[in-house]
Amino acid sequence: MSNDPGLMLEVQALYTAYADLIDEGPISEWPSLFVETALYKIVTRENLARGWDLGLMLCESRGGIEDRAYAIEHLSLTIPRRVRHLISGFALTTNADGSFAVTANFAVFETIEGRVTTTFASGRYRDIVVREADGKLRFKEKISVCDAATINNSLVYPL
Amino acid sequence: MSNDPGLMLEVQALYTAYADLIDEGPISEWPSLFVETALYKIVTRENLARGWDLGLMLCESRGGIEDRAYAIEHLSLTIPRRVRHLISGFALTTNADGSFAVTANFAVFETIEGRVTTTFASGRYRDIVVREADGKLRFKEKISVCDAATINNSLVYPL
Amino acid sequence: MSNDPGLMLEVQALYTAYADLIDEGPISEWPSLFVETALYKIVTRENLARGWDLGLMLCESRGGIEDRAYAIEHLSLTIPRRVRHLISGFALTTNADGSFAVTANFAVFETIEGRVTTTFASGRYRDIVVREADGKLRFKEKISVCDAATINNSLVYPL
Amino acid sequence: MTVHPHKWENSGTHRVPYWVYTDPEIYARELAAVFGGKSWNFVGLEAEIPNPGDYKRTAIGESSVIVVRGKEGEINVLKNQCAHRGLEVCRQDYGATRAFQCPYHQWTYRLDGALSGVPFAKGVGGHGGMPDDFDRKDHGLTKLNVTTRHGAIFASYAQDMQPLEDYLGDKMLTLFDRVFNGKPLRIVGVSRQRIPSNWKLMFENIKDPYHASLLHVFLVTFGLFRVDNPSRTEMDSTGRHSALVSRRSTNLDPNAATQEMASFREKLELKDPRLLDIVKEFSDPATVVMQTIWPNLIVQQQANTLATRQILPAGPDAFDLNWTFFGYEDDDDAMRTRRLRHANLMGPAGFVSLDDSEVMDLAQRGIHVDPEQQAVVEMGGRGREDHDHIVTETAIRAFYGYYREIMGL
Amino acid sequence: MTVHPHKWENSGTHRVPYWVYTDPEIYARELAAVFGGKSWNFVGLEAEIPNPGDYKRTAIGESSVIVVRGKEGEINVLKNQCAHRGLEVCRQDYGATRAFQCPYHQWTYRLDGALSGVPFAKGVGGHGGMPDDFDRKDHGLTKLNVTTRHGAIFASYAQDMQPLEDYLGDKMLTLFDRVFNGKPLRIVGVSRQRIPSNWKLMFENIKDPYHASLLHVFLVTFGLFRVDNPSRTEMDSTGRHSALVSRRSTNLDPNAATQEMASFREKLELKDPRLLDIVKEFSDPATVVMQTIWPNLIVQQQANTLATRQILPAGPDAFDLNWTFFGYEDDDDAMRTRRLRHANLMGPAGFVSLDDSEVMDLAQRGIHVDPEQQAVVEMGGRGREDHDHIVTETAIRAFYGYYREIMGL
Amino acid sequence: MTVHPHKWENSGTHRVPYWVYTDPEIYARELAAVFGGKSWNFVGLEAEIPNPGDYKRTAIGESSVIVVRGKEGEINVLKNQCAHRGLEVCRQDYGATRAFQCPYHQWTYRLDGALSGVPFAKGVGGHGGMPDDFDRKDHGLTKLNVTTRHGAIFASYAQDMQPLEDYLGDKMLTLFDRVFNGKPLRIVGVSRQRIPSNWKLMFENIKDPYHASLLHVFLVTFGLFRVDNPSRTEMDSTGRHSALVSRRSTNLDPNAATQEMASFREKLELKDPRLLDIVKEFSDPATVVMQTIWPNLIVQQQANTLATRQILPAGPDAFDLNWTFFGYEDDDDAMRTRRLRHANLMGPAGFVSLDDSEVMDLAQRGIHVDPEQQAVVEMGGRGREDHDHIVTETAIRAFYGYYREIMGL
Ligand code: FES
Ligand code: FES
Ligand code: FES
Ligand SMILES: [Fe+3]
Ligand SMILES: [Fe+3]
Ligand SMILES: [Fe+3]
Repeated sequence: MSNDPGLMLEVQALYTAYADLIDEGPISEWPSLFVETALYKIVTRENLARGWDLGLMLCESRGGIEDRAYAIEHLSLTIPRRVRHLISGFALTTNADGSFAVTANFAVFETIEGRVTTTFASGRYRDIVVREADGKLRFKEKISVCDAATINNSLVYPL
Repeated sequence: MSNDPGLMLEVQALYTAYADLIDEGPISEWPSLFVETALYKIVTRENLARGWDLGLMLCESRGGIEDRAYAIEHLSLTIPRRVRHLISGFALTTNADGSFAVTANFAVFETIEGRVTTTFASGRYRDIVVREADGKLRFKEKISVCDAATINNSLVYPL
Repeated sequence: MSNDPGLMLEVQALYTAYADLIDEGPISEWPSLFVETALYKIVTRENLARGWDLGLMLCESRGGIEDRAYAIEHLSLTIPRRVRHLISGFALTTNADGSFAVTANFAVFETIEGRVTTTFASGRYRDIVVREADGKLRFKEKISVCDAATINNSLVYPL
Repeated sequence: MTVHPHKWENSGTHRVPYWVYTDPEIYARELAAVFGGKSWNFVGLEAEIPNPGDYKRTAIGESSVIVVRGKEGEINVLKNQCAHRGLEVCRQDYGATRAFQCPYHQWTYRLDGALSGVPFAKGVGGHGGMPDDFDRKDHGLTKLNVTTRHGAIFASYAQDMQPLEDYLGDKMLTLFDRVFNGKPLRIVGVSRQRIPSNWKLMFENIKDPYHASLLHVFLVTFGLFRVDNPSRTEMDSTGRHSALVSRRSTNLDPNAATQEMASFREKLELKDPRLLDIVKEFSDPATVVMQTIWPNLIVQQQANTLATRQILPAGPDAFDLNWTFFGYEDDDDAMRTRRLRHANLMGPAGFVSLDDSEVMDLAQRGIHVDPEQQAVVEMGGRGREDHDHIVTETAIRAFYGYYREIMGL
Repeated sequence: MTVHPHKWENSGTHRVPYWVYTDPEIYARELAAVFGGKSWNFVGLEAEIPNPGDYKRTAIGESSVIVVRGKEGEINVLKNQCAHRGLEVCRQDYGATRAFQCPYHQWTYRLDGALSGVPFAKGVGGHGGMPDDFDRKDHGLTKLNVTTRHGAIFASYAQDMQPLEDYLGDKMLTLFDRVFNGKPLRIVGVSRQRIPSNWKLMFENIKDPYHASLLHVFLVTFGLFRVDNPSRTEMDSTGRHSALVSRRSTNLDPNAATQEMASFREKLELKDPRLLDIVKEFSDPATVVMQTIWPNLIVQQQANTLATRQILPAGPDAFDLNWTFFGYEDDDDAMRTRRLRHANLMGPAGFVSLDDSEVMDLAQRGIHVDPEQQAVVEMGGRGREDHDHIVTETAIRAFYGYYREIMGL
Repeated sequence: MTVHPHKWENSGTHRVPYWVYTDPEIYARELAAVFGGKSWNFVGLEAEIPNPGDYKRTAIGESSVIVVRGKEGEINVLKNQCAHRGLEVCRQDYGATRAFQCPYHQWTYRLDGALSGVPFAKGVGGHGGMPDDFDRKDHGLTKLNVTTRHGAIFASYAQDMQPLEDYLGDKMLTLFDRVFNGKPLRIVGVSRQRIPSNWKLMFENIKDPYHASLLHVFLVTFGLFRVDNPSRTEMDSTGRHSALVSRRSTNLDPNAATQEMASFREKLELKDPRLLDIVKEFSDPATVVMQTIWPNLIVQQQANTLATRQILPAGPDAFDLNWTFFGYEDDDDAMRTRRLRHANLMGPAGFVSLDDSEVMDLAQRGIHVDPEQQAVVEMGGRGREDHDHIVTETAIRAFYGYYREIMGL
């Protein structure tokens, strides 16, 4: 467990950027938080527990993440909505290769236009964060584990 | 983006005091977290997006904030309730004038006496924090942006 | 109010471990976060306000906490579920005896197998944390104050 | 749970059975007879949709409708239900568009609801398509009957409606024109509340002026409203509409009416008095006018805050209250700022209206304690005539007179 | 969704049709016939409201009521519905007051429900006011029929109730007086659960003592309860009330009954044994007495934890269970601490009762799988007589005997 | 709220009254007549429960059932309702067990539902126990009628069902066997959605192939599906089942059909093209086959993603959609990876199906705007015959033909 406040602050800033680019936008900049070869995946705890690989979203590169971001903004038919991320309980350990294994809990609230705010999902991040040449921290791997097996209708935005 | 852990801790302490004085009370001390000329405003994302200035609450000075706090405690007829703030995702930048622009996400839960706890609101803080002569950080401007356009009945306490 | 980032980070790590051992398990290791003579208690705000000592859970030693953890895992008949803790708003003060008085807000979400995620409880921690001989921080006293008087059916896991 | 349908026993309206607020059958009939019947439903202000193509989504009763300004600047109100297979064609609360296109199969409707486009109507490569006798003219969005006055928009499912002016009647029209005086309006903002009570309790709250002097400590303490202010309570000839008109008095004996008021605080002063720096803006002496217009509108003028409150029922136990705060185009900056400040009195966090939303919550819960009991509505007697004071519930009695007629109760 | 009303086919009660737990019509009739009928509903303990003016808010069936100690120390139970326009006049779960004042128009009620104040009753400056023939005496808060015994409070909508003692009958009265023995009570605390099952399943859970030896691994493992403990199952003459009485045995063959128990762990020991340091506090040999009193009370004595459990139905699919843990004024510190420790067995997180709330959740869901099926309630035969053991469901059969009578099923 | 029961006026099915999607009475009849009637309900894939004792929990209509592989490898479908007092004996979504033991009194059932254990059946120490004539044979878990084909499992409440092959009919059987070709299946994963619309709208969505070319910008943009692709729409003889079969064309004039499509983007290219690297895996030229099987199954083959979609109604206004993505045991690593990638098209976040779940939400809301209106289902005429193209709603008309028969509407 790291107890370097500066590093933890920097890591938390990455997660804040992650949430803000989804919650406040622009979603088009959200992919910039991932490394070129990043893996992004949303899984349900059920599939994880049953040993099934299916992801609700699966992106195997930043390009794939950009495709998803583009589709959300330009291709999908969606009822306008806004999501809001609350994230707490960061734990950080340093891997042999110098990358950081980071976990945290999340709760996501959804507000669909004309409706009230609801609890959309809770779950856990199991991520790998690396520092790239430009000195910036980015996600090498981000796995969002959703506690519920059932999604309330559509999963429009990343968790 | 600041990466001064001490400063961030100090700022977060201000938000903790803000939440605690609303959630645990005494609400009468809540105004002390604002500067004399502070602006406090609760707006819905809808009004913001439509370019309408209306606030659900609007206080243009600490005095106005004290009037609100007094009314909540002594003048309004309310069904007894308690709110609970969860706040995460702090981002801090320093403005030219040395003040700090701070954003964060919030979720507020409401528990009305005799009823169960519900998700009351989610949203975003868009604030300006300054350090005053006494060395304390205070809100110069606090804008709580509520994600939902519809409030679940009464908005008794500040968000 | 402490403004030692290193200490605050260490304290928050204790709370993260607390939440993770409940949310992700193994619950059998959860008692290791408490000192031998620890007091663990879940109370409702109602009982607190009415001056009644009743706890929804009451453990007067680490042994008692281990009994509770064992019962949850091996003795109780429960419908499988997962809880998820979000914790924010840490405030830390140092007591005369060198122990730390820590408060924070929590929200707990529940996901019962085959059902959707719901807001289970919100409330407040009123704790005493101490550093033991092995240099580790542990709970000497942990009081979880639940905002609602009514529990949504069963309180299986600690708050 | 009603084993046999409810019957309103007594002949008068000074007793109101509580099941009119709880019975699902009664509520279903209200949707048809009150909101779906011969009534002018308020749907918004022209200033919300100033330009051709501007639209807003709202509802009449529980039915979603689109209010849109047409190419020629006229206003159309359309049922938000695709003529093909029923989708809400409009999925936003507001916006601007050239046409409404249903996302499912892209049937496209003009701003007047006429069906202008049906993809593949003639098939593709000789395959499929709509039947030859399919006529787009028969498949537009249902258009409601619309009328406007001085910037306020009303719609009705009934085509044979009397003119709004006759619908309001002289007395109510005069008061309506007091605020809607023809000057261009300016939107200050909207707020929306989901209130857990029956929609009729919102009307009763306004039609019962005397509660204000007892419930609203804030109002009374700062002399914005007192039962001993010179005032009157008026209805139209049918009793469905009503108005409270009151004048703020300069120096009243603080002990007169307020002595009956539990929580009166004489000494109170605002730390930021700008909240109540009020200027006279209407020619008449009235300082407060609260008008209720059947079946879903409240027009509020209190201090310098002007607002419409639209009532949208949501089952017997809840309704949405949509507030639209407004001013006039020619408001100067001081007045614009003033209206924003005075808005603190109203809405879900209003120093005044907060008391009302809480009270309505308590009312619906209390009514459920025993729906076979009845309200005692006898302040100011048992009649339904106008009064030159506000120590009366006459407007509520008048309201239920018309209600019983419409509902056949 | 029931197209035609349900009918209970067989004549006995050893088969219970599942629609009694799901049908909204049945539930509506229960509110009237069971809770609103000739029954003494438990509403609390005197110790909760020791002084004049002390009150608590609770409910009978789904109807909110106020339980308040009057000026002379007497106890009043009042419908929580303002006589004016229906508000819940009491909006707090508990408190102390001199009078109940409705916030809306400040009608004020004395602690006995009598209407003592009506603002502006005579009008203001000659304007308005209530009709001359308006008599405050006719407009108080509805007062229920109340009785108490040794600190327990019961109320009824029926005025012509038999005395509580006769209502309980000798056998039940004796057991009731065992815990409510006249010694002043001391409140330890309350806990409240919203349980997602029909209210009758809570009674069945207690009236079925044998489940304890199978479901409650904790109980059995620590010998707090075993099916082979000397025990008996008793009812009053009507079958509506019942009691399980059991005695903890010193050394029983662990293989006797427990062998049938899937998850028995002989070796288990508590790391903190104080949880179960039990002292004998009643003169008789019984160590566990669980009594159910029609229509909404369970009296629990298990180890040194004493509690009332009040049942508040909330629709066919849910009920609130309000636990009030108590002791005696003369408990010494050791006993006070002990009661707090033993409370770990009960409530929403109880080492024992947690199993029950989970099981009731599963029961209601399972029942919905096919409401046209029926429960098989034949353990210990098909009769409804007392048994000198607990390997029986006789108390459930007796309960439904009385239930069918009351419900006309 | 329906005062008198609804009646389907016109004789055809080219107009569908909206109350079939909203009326609770209609819904209740559907549970009995459609899901509880003479239908083969899909309940899962054998590959989900490969070994004896493996089980999953699912539902037919709203009724929870257990699908479990028995000792001999056979498959049993059991009502999830304890024969004693009704608990859900299975409280997990999946698992493996030797027997099902109800937690309440530990009645134990074999994997075929037979009741194998009843604790204390003979009493304890001569006390209590079940009546002598109690026969465990009469108290098992209700066993449903089960059939399987090539790894797919179906169950029915009706015992006198025709064989699945006849139930499907030749045309549908051939297409069913195309994907379920007898090769061992491999589960890729499951996803579950709670969709806020009536269950029938899910079938309409699939039975209406032409929406895809208009709604799904993603599909069309990348040429995965176009209305001008060679395709056909087929039904079985009853009209209850249907299939869309389409072939992806190499070079089509982009302006042909797409010109009618509002949001077509010709130039678009994926940054990570692996998402759509598709390989041909079936012998026939078809690239998309979407089959709907009465009353609750959709079989999807799109690109290299194969899935069953099970429909579980949850009241008139909602249903759960359970997706099971699968492949074949003999898939090589490349294909396994490919199926995971293509799964991005489907499920709650699917590049394609996301549009559909949003549209269904809008449909249910729009339908509620006026349930007395009706859908116009006339694309491709008013008949119910097969079409050698997909510019048609014929499969919807055919569906409602059978639906009216079954429902007696
Ligand atoms: S439903 Fe609107 S176009 Fe088909
Ligand atoms: S409603 Fe209680 S005083 Fe008017
Ligand atoms: S209810 Fe299943 S064993 Fe008793
Ligand atoms: Fe008011
Ligand atoms: Fe039990
Ligand atoms: Fe589609």
